[in-house]
Amino acid sequence: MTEVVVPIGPHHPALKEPVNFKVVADGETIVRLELDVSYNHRGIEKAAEQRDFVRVVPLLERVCGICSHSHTTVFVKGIEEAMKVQIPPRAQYIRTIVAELERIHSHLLWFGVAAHEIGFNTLFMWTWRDREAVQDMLEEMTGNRVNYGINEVGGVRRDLTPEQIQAALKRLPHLEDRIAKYRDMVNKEATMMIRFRGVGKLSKDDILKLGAVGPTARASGVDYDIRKDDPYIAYADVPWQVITDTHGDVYGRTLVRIGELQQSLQIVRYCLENLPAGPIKITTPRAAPRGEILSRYEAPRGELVHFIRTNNTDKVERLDIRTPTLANWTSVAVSLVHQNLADIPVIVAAIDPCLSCTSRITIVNERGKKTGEMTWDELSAHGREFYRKRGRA
Amino acid sequence: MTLSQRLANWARMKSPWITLFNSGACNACDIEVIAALTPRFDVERFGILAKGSPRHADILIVTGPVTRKQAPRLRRIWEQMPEPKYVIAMGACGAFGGVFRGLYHVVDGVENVIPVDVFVAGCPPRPDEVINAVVACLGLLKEDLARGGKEWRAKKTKVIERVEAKEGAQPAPAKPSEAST
Amino acid sequence: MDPILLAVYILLFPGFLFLLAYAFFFQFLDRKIAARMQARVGPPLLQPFADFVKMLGKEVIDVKGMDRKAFDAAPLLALAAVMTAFLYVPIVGNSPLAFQGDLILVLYLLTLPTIVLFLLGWLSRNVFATIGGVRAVTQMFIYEVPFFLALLTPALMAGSWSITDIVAWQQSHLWFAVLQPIGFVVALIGLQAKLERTPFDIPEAETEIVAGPWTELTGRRLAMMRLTMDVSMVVGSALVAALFLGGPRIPWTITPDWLSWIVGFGLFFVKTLGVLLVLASIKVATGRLRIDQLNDVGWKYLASAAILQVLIVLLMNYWWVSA
Amino acid sequence: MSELLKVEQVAKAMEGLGTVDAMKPNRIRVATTPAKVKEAVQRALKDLKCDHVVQIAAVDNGKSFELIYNLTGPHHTVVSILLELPRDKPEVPTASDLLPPAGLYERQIHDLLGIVFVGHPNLKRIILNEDWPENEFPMRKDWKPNPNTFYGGVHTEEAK
Repeated sequence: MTEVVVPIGPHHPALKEPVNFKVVADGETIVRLELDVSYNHRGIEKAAEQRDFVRVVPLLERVCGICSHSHTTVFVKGIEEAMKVQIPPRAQYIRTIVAELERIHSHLLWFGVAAHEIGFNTLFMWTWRDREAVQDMLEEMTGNRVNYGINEVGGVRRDLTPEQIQAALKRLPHLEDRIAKYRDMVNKEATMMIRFRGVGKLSKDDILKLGAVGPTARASGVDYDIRKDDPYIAYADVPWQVITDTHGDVYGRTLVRIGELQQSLQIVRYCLENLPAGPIKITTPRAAPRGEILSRYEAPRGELVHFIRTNNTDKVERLDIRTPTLANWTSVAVSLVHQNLADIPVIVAAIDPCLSCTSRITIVNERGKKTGEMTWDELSAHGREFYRKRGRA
Repeated sequence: MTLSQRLANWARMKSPWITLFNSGACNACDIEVIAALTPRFDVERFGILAKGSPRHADILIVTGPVTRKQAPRLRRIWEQMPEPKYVIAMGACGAFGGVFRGLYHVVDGVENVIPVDVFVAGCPPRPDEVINAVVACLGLLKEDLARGGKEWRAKKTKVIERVEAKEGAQPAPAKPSEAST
Repeated sequence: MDPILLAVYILLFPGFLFLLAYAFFFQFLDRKIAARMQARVGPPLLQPFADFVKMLGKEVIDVKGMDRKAFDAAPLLALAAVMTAFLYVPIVGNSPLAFQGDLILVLYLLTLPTIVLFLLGWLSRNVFATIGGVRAVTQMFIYEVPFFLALLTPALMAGSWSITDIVAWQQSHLWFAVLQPIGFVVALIGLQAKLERTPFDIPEAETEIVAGPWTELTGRRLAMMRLTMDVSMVVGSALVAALFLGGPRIPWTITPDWLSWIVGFGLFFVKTLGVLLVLASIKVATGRLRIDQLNDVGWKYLASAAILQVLIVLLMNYWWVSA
Repeated sequence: MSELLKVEQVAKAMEGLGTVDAMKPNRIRVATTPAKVKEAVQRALKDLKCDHVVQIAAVDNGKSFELIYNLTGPHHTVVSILLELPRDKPEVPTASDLLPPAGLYERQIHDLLGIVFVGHPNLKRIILNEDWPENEFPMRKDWKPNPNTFYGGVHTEEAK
């Protein structure tokens, strides 16, 4: 079968995100793959340098619609650290609640989209229906279903009333048994097992070598979780533990995400039940002293890093955002070679790419079959050396 | 209007098929459009189906401020769609670029790339507002069919441009305007 | 039958007009069942008809360098093939056009849409469509053999190649669904694969290759091809109902002629809806297989089950019928 | 979970490469020169058991460019390697052979700031669109979008 170049995306029903794969497939197996994701670059970092701390938060809220709270929390936490200011515990708890609710809705969303990738639409409909309960909670607490806008430098903008807390607590049990149902469905349902097991497998040292983060890394046994390694807001005093798995394939990542869903529900329940009293924000100075902060945060997709350089004005001198999906692209590109054409959406969905966070391109070329002129790239250099070693090992 | 004409109009009103195009959005609008397909809002009861290929779709929902790289692709997707087609620009980004207006890699709004029929307010608009936008598109479809095609709408907007030209207001520049401080 | 009654039979009642209406009703029911199972409300009754008329009214786009005539003719060919197949399936009593071997003709006519899909994929000069077309044919090779075996074993036991005779045979014996359960299951799975529904909708895999062979179809071509798929769903389930569930006949005969027709039609209606319910729940309950996984499943399980069923039937024929 | 690295440990591993100072209990910075960056990264990977590159940050502070390589490992301490590059000829040897994900981060920095990574196998455009004019680096402090160059997107007359 001759080589066929299949362009998938940027307009593609499976990937709700503008990513473009130029896949050279021999029959059904992928020989070479070009992944172009730079459709979403908007120049946010440049704009952030021209906005003061009050006006930059709405901009950072919209770096990515699904993990919007992550970007504002990591930025605001960094600025508060630069100003050496401590926000009241109630604000920290409220931030944790909204952060974990965002993780729940993001993981449920991912689970539905992953099921949709393999054509299993029923699970897509069910998970997104349960996600509506989380959206209602978020809407009651923060006023908006997505892009909550609850963070600001020095604390939180809205307080939680007792009725909201009771309403949220009433919804948690239903979510808990739904997620328990999904957990054993993943282990029992035949087509999901066939399509998820052994697909896009990455061993532990692959992950460490390729720098993958978040559930993708934890599914191969790497137990990096910023909430544990470098605790921030209220994670230090909330009882929870890191979920890891050893399968390393799409199935393993699904299990890790379902485990994290259950952990997040526990955290939200704990924070709601013993929400400390007190003010929800403090007045902060207009300008941040000169300094350099590396603010890290565990977004639903992995480790999100904001590098903030402040120069005692009310604007940021430099904001460098490294998003979790950017770190995961290298590993997904390498794991895609040799897989089937039909597996691309599943494997890519497995890292739950949030394209609006990242916009980068990787080219992976597996030296096996030479297809026309060789495209130059550091990953192909890495890919060749990686596969030659694997071939010999 | 002959019977077959009425039947065709009835059928077009009853089965608007949509396709979604993410032109560099923060994908909050995308998940709200997809949420409209799911059980709570369930657009299939109005006959609305989300189709993969632009060839099968009647309404193109564009989310996000069109980034410079996505603009030519958006243009090509729009041209691939068969006639009676309509475009919905989602949220503040679709209208004028929203919070990303003036950034160096953004073309400030869907209007500068393809003609837009319906704008939806909100950031992101709620799923029921998305359904409302599709219904508004159907309203436009009904009027277009009654007056034979889209030309009558062009005349109406012509008036606005003339008024604007008189007052010397500068139409939205496609070039990157000075990054707003 | 005198020609006028035959013409009415073919064109109006159990013929084309009824078939089109029933096909739309089937699509509505299928989408409604699937929606209700997914906790959704599902489309209104006339939705498939509205979709069909709207698609007819859409602009037809021809890809540059495409063979227009062939691209127009292919959907019509598939539709014609599938509609003629419907005439040989007994609906109201025995079908007037029955002859020895009409089962083989119906099976042949039912495979034409898949070949037309491959042709469409090849003609539309689009890489997604070509891959979709290739997948459609690969999938056909996988499920066709077990599907034919499963549908031919009733003929073996009933001793005749005409569907009407098989239905008549079942009137005096047990239904084949009871006598040949393995064949019944293989036939249902084969039908699901032939109609390219979810566990087997690999050619039209919406999430991988946009819409497979359907990508470049627009306007009336899309309408015709969509209608072909609905009609083949009706014909397929009617065929399985006739061969395995006893068709429109009940064991004891009813004296007045017109009453037995009505009861026959009622039975046909109930049995085909039963088959549709099974197909819809399979579609809702499973995800999509990959083409190579389908290859293993198809040859390992489906084919061996069908062959086992043939062996059992031959043994039963040897002992039971001759004794 | 193994406890944090001490400043002395990092100083011992990195002696001869540059000054070491602890910004925070779990973040230690090593200021070094572009020539020794490969050596510093290698030592961080081997002696300090870092196995995960958190981020490569690039800053244009008006006078010169700064590159900060942040690495971490099971000890959960971030080892930051800081370098200063002259504004006229910003060149630094690539770290993508030691850290595969660095390949991406370096290409993004090259696109936005114009820092050349010597030895990088494929320093092609990664983040800006195809018809963005060559050697215009948007993240530089002195860059302003001048109205009459075409930065990509659709030509205005085609859009109407």
